[in-house]
Amino acid sequence: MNPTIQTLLLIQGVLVGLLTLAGLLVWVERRLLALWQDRLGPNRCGPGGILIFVADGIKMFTKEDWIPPGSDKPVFVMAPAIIVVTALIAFTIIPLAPGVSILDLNIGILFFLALSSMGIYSTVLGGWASNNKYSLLGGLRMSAQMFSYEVFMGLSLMGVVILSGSLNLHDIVKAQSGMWFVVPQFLGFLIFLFAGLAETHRLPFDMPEAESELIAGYHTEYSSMKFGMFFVGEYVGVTLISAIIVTLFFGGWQGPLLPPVVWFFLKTMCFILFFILLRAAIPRPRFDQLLAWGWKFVLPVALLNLIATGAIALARGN
Amino acid sequence: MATIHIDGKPYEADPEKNLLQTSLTLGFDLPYFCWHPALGSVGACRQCAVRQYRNEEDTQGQIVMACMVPAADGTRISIEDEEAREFRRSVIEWLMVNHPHDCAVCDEGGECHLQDMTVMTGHAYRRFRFRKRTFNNQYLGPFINHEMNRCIQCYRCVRYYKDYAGGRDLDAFASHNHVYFGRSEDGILENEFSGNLVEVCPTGVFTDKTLKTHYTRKWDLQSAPSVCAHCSLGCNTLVGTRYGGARRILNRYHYDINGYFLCDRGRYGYEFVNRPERIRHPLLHEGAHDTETYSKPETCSADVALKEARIRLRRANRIIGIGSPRASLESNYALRSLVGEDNFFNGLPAAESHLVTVALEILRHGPVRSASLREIEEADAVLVLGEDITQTAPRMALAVRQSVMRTPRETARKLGVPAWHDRAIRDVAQSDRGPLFIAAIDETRLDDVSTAAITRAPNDLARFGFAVARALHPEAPPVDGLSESDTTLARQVSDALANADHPVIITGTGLGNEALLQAAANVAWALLRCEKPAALAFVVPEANTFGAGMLDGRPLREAYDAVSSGDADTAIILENDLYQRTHDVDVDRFLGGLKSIIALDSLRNATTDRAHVVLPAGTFAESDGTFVNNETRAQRFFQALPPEGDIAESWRWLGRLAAGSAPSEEPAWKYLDTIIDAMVADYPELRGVRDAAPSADFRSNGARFPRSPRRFSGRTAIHAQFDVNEPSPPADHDSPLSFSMEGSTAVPPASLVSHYWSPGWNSVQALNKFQEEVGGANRGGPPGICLIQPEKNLHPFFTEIPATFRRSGEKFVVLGLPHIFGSDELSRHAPALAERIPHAYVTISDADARARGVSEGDQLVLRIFGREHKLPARIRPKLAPGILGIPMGFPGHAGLVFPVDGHL
Amino acid sequence: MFSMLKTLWLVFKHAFHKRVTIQYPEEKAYLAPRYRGRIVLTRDPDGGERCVACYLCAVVCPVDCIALDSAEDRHGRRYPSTFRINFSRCIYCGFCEEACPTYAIQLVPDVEMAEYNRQDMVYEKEHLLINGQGKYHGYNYYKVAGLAIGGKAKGEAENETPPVDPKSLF
Amino acid sequence: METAFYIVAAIAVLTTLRVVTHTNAVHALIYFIVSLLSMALLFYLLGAPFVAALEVIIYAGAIMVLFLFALMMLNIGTAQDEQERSWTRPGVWVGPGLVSAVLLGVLGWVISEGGQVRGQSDYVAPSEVGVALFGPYLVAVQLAALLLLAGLIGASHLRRHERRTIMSDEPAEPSSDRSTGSKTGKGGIG
Repeated sequence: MNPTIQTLLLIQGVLVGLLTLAGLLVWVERRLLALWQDRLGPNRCGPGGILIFVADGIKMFTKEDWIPPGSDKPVFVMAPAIIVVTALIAFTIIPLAPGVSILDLNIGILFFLALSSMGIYSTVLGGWASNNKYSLLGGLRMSAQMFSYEVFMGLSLMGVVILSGSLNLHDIVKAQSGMWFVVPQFLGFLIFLFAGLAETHRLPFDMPEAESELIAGYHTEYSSMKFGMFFVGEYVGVTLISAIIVTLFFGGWQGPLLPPVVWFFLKTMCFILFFILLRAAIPRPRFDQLLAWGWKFVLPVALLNLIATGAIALARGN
Repeated sequence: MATIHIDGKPYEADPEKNLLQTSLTLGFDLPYFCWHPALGSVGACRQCAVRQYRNEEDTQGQIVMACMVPAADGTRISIEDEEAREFRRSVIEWLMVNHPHDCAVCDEGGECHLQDMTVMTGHAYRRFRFRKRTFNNQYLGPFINHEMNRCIQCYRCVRYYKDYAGGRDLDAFASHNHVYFGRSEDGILENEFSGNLVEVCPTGVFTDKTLKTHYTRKWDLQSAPSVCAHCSLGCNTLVGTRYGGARRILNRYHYDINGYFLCDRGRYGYEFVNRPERIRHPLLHEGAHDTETYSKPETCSADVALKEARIRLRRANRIIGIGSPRASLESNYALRSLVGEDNFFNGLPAAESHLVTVALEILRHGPVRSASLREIEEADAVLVLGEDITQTAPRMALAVRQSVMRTPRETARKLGVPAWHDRAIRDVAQSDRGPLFIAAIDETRLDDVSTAAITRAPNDLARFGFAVARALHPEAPPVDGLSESDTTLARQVSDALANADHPVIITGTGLGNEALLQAAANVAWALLRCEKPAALAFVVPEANTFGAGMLDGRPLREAYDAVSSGDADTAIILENDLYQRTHDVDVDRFLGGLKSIIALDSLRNATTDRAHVVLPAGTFAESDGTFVNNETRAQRFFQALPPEGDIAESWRWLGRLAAGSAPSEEPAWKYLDTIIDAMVADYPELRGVRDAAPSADFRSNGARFPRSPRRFSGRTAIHAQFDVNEPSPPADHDSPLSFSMEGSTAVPPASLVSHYWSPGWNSVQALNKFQEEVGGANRGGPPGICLIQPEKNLHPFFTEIPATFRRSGEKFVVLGLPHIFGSDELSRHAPALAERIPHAYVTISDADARARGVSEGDQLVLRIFGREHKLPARIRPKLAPGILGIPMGFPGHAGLVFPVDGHL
Repeated sequence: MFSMLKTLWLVFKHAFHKRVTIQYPEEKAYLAPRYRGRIVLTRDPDGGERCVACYLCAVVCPVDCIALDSAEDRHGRRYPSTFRINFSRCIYCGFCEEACPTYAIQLVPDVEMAEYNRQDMVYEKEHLLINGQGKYHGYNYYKVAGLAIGGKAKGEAENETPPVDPKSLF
Repeated sequence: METAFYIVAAIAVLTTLRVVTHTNAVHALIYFIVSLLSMALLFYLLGAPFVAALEVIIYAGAIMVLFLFALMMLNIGTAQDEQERSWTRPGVWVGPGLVSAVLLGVLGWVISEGGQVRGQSDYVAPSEVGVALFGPYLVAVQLAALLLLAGLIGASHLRRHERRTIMSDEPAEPSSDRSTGSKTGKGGIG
């Protein structure tokens, strides 16, 4: 097959797969939350309520698309697009199976970091453009939160880079054939987990939207599909972070018996479920606690981890 | 000023007042029933008990009734004293023993003084488990509902009705716990002021019967301050509305005018607002006068009506505007500026217009003040010249009735009886009454308290007035040929007036006699020349007669002439039924001569039936505007109802009419304040109108004053049958009031008070909190501004004394007899009031009746202008021979301008 | 940190607990007899309307969702000529029931009042009035109130003496 | 690749122009981000993917977010817009325009003299960048770090100073100028 067509098909597959997954995650999350709260959750629409995401989609497409007067219109419209676009683009570098990824980039990790830092603009600008004080506060929180956690998100990954000696994700996965990096880089994994949560502003780190304080934060004024894009962007983001964790720390597609893609999918799903469990169980910290925790605890630990890893690597003499 | 100590704290007090009044003024919540600021104290209910101490050392003290103890310097009392409280609580428990469990179906519920006092004293549970005493109720006429079970024997009703209002048919019967307040048998309460029993009774024995037919609790009545539209006195009222209709009228305290009381016409005449004959939509009347049988008018939208009216105005050769004494000052002014000065007519027949001008000129150029009702109440000598004020200005009659107590009160004061001690004063006074002289064509309802009452023909009444003036001052013109007895009486009157400190002369336009006004002016001027601060009170027929007069319109006659000369072909008729003003032949000729008639009115009448375009005008309840009362006091009335559908104030319609055809074109005046500004700019004399009430941008703490009481209910359901989404309340750009329950909770300026309520005081007695001192002036001063202030320089006496009345042959002079119920054009439509309208009749003197063999009740045929009126005869012994009287404004002879000549 | 892990574990364990959800339209929850649901207007034991249009329910309603207008029949008995409750505003607080001096207005355990059209939530008197006494049996307001109405003259209510003749002295 | 380069370069120039000319600070910043992104693309096209990624992460990501953060904290209203507009009147452009024209001339001269853009990229590995920074350019890097540190301390100092002045300027008592409420006299229902 023509490699171009092959790539296009892959793109198509990833795109459709991801968006379907994001939709399904809506249902999965609700059912799981209900499960952990002794409820039933959505169970009316389709078998086991699975078609709820179709209903949600229809609802979102048909709702009134409201742009508040006084908002910064172009920025307001642009903001939700950014989060979906960046999250989707970041997926191009995820190795789904040996040699199978849309882009085989030699600076894969950096590419991911760059795009995740771009994704922040969505919430920050959305919050600003709404011309609403709660939204603005949400946007401000997002920028502060992101700025804090992105620093050690990068640092936490450097341990993996040192161990694998490459920024290429395929190489990193291959480097884990002996042992998953989660073992030597357990600290790095934990830090990345925190940072990933903060970056995707998932609970318990969802301060930018904190319903109890900011109504809905940056997306207070959003409705219809613009809100839907924030919604989809969040689930794609969760999937992305899970996929990256699997790739960097849990051996990516590697696994016995089953085909690599299945292994990759199963591992990713595990982390997605873990994220949902976190949401069900952990309360939201205060915003200043979050920042203090980041700067005063996680950053030093990340630096220590980096230094230790570098020292060990040097001591082993590359 | 005295210092009194209440619960150990010193307070400034007026020693002329009693302790109860003082405590209430100071803001203490002291319960009371039998005391009323206008009725004084009798100490009957034992409710206002406090402990009084002799001096600082006295710890024992004694329980006294606060209403019976003066607030003398150094008085020490305790309101909070445990025993006094227990006393008050047990008194109310006894009062409640026989009080039925029917608050839920009692019209007083929610505004009941008894409820308030029960809560205030803390009597929360009834321990009485025995059988309750009951009474049968009486039918008391269409105004008052009687429910005797609820009575707590405070005696306020009989004290008001008999002692204050001079009624004879309500009394206390039986004894001990059977005391019964009512008539000796079922029947209509005769007194013209019976309606005040509703407010005087502290509980639900006497309730408003018209309210009962469309009952609404006080907390649900959206109210606005208004001015009574039914006579020239301008009594202040509160109009309560609900569900788009007026539901009742309550007295709005005005220190200088109505005080605590209204007449029954003012209180019950409001129901015309809700009548089916109301014009609620514009009407188009094609070919109204092409065919003799009038086509049925068709309702149309406001735009269509305005378009049609504008087309007609554009086609017109000359447009004349006919104003009205019952329309507001603003509406008359709007019409005047729409048609121009030369084309504006004040809507009054020539004779009346002339009388109004004469009265205004006397006030403008004479040095004599116009007396307020408060001044009349406090006058110590009153001369009523020619006017039957009980019928034309009823509330003034009540004031005159109080004035006769002024001299006995003075006697009592010299004996050391304080002014509030009602029982003692009446004991001192016995049948002693101050000087009150009534000169009228027939007996009047005030004769029972008068010193002397004479009945003469109108000219002779004027002559009598001139004679009094002459007796007072030698410069006044002499009256020749007066009878001996009249000369003696004139001397007696002049002595009484000259000896008084505050003499008041009352006259009016009711008899259509210019000389009467001049005679009254002469008496007043003569008194002023004797250094007496005499005041003059004119009574004019309608709410805004003086206002219409002050806009210098010309009389109706000239409008008729303008049409008959072929000059004018289009007329705008403002709230004026010409068939009530002038003879129908004239009106027919006038209306027939017009190409286009545009009428604005609130009720359908003979004139609107002939108009090509009828625009629905708001009544007093739906309008903002200003009336000028009989003392030239400009007072503002406000919308109590947001106008429904197309109804709007006349001045608003006229503004739209003036705006031209383009829909974008703004009316000349959009808001009340803009038209008032325009009017004041045109008429410097009306300057005071602007200050009669605060302008629309007035705010208290940044908020408007709410029209609805704070506990207004049903907001989210009241319109829900039309649309479940609640409409926003109507905006009001014309006044500082809002159609809502939200707004300032401060006490508003008196002209903006829309309901009386204060925490713990749900009844009308909450009024105490709206006065500078209880029973005193309104907080922030009484509303309204007197437009005409007297000049200092003395005016020369009028010298034209009319000839004495001589009957010429078989001709009779027919006079109009005003009726409190029936003569007023609007209130006649109120169903309750209509029940009280007598059948038309003709009065004839004893001598004439005997000469013609007429006996009481015989059908007489009276020919006036060649038309025959068949009326039953009433023989009046005191009426002058040669004079007949027929009731004014009654159907069948509505348009007659009195006096007229008639033949039997 | 440990507590968070414990929390995670505890929450996870809930996945195996019994569900508390009741599948509503198929299964119905138990509602106590005094549950505050739909509002009805009841009748007295004689079949007459209990409501005397005293407006107390309207004034006590915190959301102002009750509007009524009173009228009187030929015999002086007062009743509401219209009685409207906007159930789309009602918060089922039961204040109206507490305020009612005649036990006329009562809340019954009926909660199935959802409508597709909000306008259908506006109930008029004919929708509210039932042919029964509701929760309070045997009570008849006019039997204890002093007012004379058709069928009951003065002095015929409970605990009342016959009317006094005011023309006698004792 | 040539076409891509020129397109990206054009975007970079245009967006940078908009950064300077735009009166809305946030919009200008967004243009700045786009400009930085196109710079990163230029780096990539020129064979320095590592630098490109760093450009995006550090400049477009972190620093610009900080800028945005600061801007959003400022209450920029229409008054500032007006001020901005007055600053960007045509007359203001003369000086910068002249300087830019000179620069353009120099650029043209350099290109015509044989200076050339490298069309085809050579891959520059991350390690090479690291080695370059910590080798020949060590002093420059340290100096830059010092400069940044100085800036950091300076900002911190200014902030402290500001806070102290704010505290000392605070009035001792709340303003006694209350709005004139309605007079609630004795026993009134204020």
